[in-house]
Amino acid sequence: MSVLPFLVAGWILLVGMYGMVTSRDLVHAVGCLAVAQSSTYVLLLSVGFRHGGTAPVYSDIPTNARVVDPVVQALALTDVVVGATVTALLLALALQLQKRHGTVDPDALDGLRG
Amino acid sequence: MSVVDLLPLTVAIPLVGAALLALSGHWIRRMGCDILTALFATAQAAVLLVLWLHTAHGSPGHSPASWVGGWTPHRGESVGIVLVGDPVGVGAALLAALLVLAVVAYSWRYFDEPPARMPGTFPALVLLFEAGMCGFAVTGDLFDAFVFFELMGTAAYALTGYRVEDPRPVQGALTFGLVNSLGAYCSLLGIGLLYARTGELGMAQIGHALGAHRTDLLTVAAFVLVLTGLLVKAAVVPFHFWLADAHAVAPTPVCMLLSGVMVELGVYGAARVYWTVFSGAGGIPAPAVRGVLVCLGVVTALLGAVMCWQQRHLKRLLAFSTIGHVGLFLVAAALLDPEGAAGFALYVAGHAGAKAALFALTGVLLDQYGSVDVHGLFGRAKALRRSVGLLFVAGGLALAGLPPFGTGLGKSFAEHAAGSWLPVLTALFVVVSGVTGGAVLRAALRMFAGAGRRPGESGGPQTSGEGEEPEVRDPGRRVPRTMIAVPAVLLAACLALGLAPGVGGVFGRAGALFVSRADYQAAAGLPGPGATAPPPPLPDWTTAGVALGLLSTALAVGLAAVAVWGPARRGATARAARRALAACSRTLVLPLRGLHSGRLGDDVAWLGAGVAALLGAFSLLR
Amino acid sequence: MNELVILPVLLLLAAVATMAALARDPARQAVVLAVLGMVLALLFTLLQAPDVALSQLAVGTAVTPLLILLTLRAVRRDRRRKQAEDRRKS
Amino acid sequence: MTRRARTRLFLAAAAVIAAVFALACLRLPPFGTQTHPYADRAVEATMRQRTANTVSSVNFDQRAFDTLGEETILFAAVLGAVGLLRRTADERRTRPRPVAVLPSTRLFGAVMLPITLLTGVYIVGHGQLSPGGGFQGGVILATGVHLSYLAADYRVLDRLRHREALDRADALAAGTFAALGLIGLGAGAAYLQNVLHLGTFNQLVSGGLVPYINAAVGVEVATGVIVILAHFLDQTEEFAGGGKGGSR
Repeated sequence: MSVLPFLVAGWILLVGMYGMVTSRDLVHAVGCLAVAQSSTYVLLLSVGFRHGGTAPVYSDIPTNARVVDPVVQALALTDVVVGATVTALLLALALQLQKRHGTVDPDALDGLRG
Repeated sequence: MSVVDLLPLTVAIPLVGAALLALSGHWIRRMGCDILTALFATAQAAVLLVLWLHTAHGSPGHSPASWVGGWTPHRGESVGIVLVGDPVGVGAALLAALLVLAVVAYSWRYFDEPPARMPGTFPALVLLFEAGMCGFAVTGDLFDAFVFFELMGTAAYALTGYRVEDPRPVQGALTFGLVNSLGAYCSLLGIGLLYARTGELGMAQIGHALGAHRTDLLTVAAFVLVLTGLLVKAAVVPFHFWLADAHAVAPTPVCMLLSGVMVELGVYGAARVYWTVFSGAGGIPAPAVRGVLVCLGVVTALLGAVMCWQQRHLKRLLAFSTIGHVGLFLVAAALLDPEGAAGFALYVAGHAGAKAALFALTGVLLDQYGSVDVHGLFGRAKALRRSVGLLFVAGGLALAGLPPFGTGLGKSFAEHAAGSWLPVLTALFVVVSGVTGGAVLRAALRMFAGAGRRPGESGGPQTSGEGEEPEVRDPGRRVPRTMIAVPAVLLAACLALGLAPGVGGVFGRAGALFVSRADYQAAAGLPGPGATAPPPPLPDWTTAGVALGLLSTALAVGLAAVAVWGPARRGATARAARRALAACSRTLVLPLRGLHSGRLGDDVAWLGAGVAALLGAFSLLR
Repeated sequence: MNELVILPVLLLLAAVATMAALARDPARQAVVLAVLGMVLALLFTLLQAPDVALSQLAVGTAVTPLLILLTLRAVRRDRRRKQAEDRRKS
Repeated sequence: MTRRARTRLFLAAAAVIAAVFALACLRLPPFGTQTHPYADRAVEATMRQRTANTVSSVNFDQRAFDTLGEETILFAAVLGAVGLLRRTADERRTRPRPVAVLPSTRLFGAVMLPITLLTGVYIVGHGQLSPGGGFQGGVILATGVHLSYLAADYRVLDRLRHREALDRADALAAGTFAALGLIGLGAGAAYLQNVLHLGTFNQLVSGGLVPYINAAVGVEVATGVIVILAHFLDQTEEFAGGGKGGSR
């Protein structure tokens, strides 16, 4: 149990990468990138967890309560935003690729080689 | 408040500029957008110049630093983010700012047809790109570095794919975005591992806290993962596949920024992270880092040079020459000594001028002839021989390291440092700069002079530069003056960098501070010994440096001449040489070119292989 | 009590992530991604991170899958149009 | 590389990565450890800054520079997506067909729209006190607006979202965040320094600069997400033509 969350994070990264390697559709590859990214949230929040800690919001708990790490939560929050925006941008590119190239299959694109 | 408190402004100025452009672009039209962009780019460059003058000529004690939000440390501990103003960091930001200024001037009349509803989009993205690069260069906090790394990336993907009318930029930008983002997420995982071990995010603080632990597989995994994103950005083999695809197709002004400074920031980041985080107790031992990274650098440099020689697509040729030079930069930075760091910094600065100028001149060709294919342009650019041709040759010579260009001086520093560690590395510097410079000269001879035979069609996978969508709609127009003036100024700057007295002293000091862990820790508020003894200033030019610079230039000229006029030579020896070359090309070069398939799956698989190889190497050598 | 639930949620997360990466059809993948977003939000709640859970719920289950579905719809529309053009030509 | 060779290369690499990563995880402090030095300092600083939600304090005060970068990424992505999905010269705009909507759906939308918008505003507004904040509330606001797509049809939504105004609001909010930081410099302190009156702990206006930055982020996220969604919707509804058809 004490290492399982970290192992799960590593596993998610690798399956996300596997999806990208074998992808036949660039929209699908963007989705796999989003999967790979969720590994970072899992790792960060698991690192910040504290046994017996509550959420670090002091509006309804005493100010001396034991809380989990707020810093990693802030980092994960930033990370979520970054991931969403990058995904949107990449999807816009994939969409344009279909319109210009007529395909989103990475193995059918031969414009750039050698 | 002191001068160093201007550091956060290096992010805020371009950001406010971009917001104003997006806000008012609709009303102030093209001209207004250009003026506004120029204004903010100038302000940014001015601020960085002030900061650089403040930091480069020495301040008492340690390098200056600024805590954003005023969260100054209390007994070495803080909750805020520190920006460190050491000469190399501020210098990197200054280089980015100057190059952006050049790009703004260059694209003043570049895109004739901005998208109707939003003339401010392109310059706004350029300013955001600048904010990302400057923030990344000066931050002293690992997570903050990730954020600015992503900002740099996001703006760069959008800029690369900006010409949606042409299918290839979109493809290049998408691969660029996917691979770089994946690399960045690997870095973030590494940052998470470091946070778990040390409970800190500041680079100096993590480095300090690592000292309480032994070097184990966790340290190795964190180091390799953090390095992955940076090496992807730096396009080091085998993480380099995206680069040529993106640089070959991006709009010319964007190419200037990508090749001139963004890629080099990857090497800078890797070196910075090593020195501040992993160079002390509980980090990664120096011999392992030196061995592995110098090896990677050598492979990258050789691959870049070989692939560069093979290209007929001019932008792709320049892109592979960037890979070759990045290999040299990595070797210089990975020597882990002050002279190597000084050489790295100076070489990058000189290379930025030369490479940006060459891309800018390629933009002129694209503007005039609607093609960047060397074979297609054979002899067609004669009319531009006097202006563009001469500058192009000068750029090629600068790339080859001809004294007194700044590239030559940087190369001589790096060469000297590398040669005193392993003499054979001197040859690497000469060969790689010679081959890449030679490829540029060969292209110049063919395009501007129509020299030699018209090159025939070769087999194998390749990207021709035909059928490019012109970036401007009016191919018959005269070359705008700024499009010639900007590359001329860039080359002049490269020359000035090599001729200015005392360059060796300034860069020698910058290099020494860059590799001084004590200085960085003191700047970040940790108790410690602080300033180190000032290093002996490096000599500006040495006989050996000049001789090696001339040697690599001679190699470049010779290679170009042989390539252009060689095929027409008669005689048994010439025939035998041609046969040998053809055999060599079949067995070695063709498979190598085949690997550059431009396919996403291959790129990601190689990324995984690279991470695995680095993990294996550092686990064994730790 | 919370911490006992974390274990099965983690295993569920690993399974859903694997499904999302292996789903070959992008439209199906979008749906699995929405489920993945929900599982992540659940895990974050258990890890006492309501802020992150909330944004993950908004982004992971709503915005990202929606964007993917919209992209697919535009891609399919474009594909149909190109096929129609090809047929007209031939 | 053939697809099979590529997959094999990756699987071999993945095996090595998995092995080293797993061994590295064994060296991590166990899950749920009590030692979090940075966290303890951050909580202490939060109390001094009188911000009840520690995460908001870290995001908008202690590490506000990260958030500035993050919002800039959002801004860049919005600009980039708008630029990439622009109507090119070879595309023409078609009017979408009006779609019949069931009365019950319309009622659902009419009821849900104000509720979601209110929830969004509440979540933005209470960011410094309770879980939530500019980002989460902004996304909810943006999604709320798109409920009208379900409820009515695309043309209603189009009227609801004034493109140029939203674009500009997004830029304005991004610029405001950067400019708010200058208050600190102007007051002779550091950039983004929280020099405003801190207020009372656990009150709506507490934490000094935090609620203002929070509001700017809320506006930026809401408008940014709406603009992005709008451009993607356009692609499915409006544009036809363009492209060269097939690869070259």
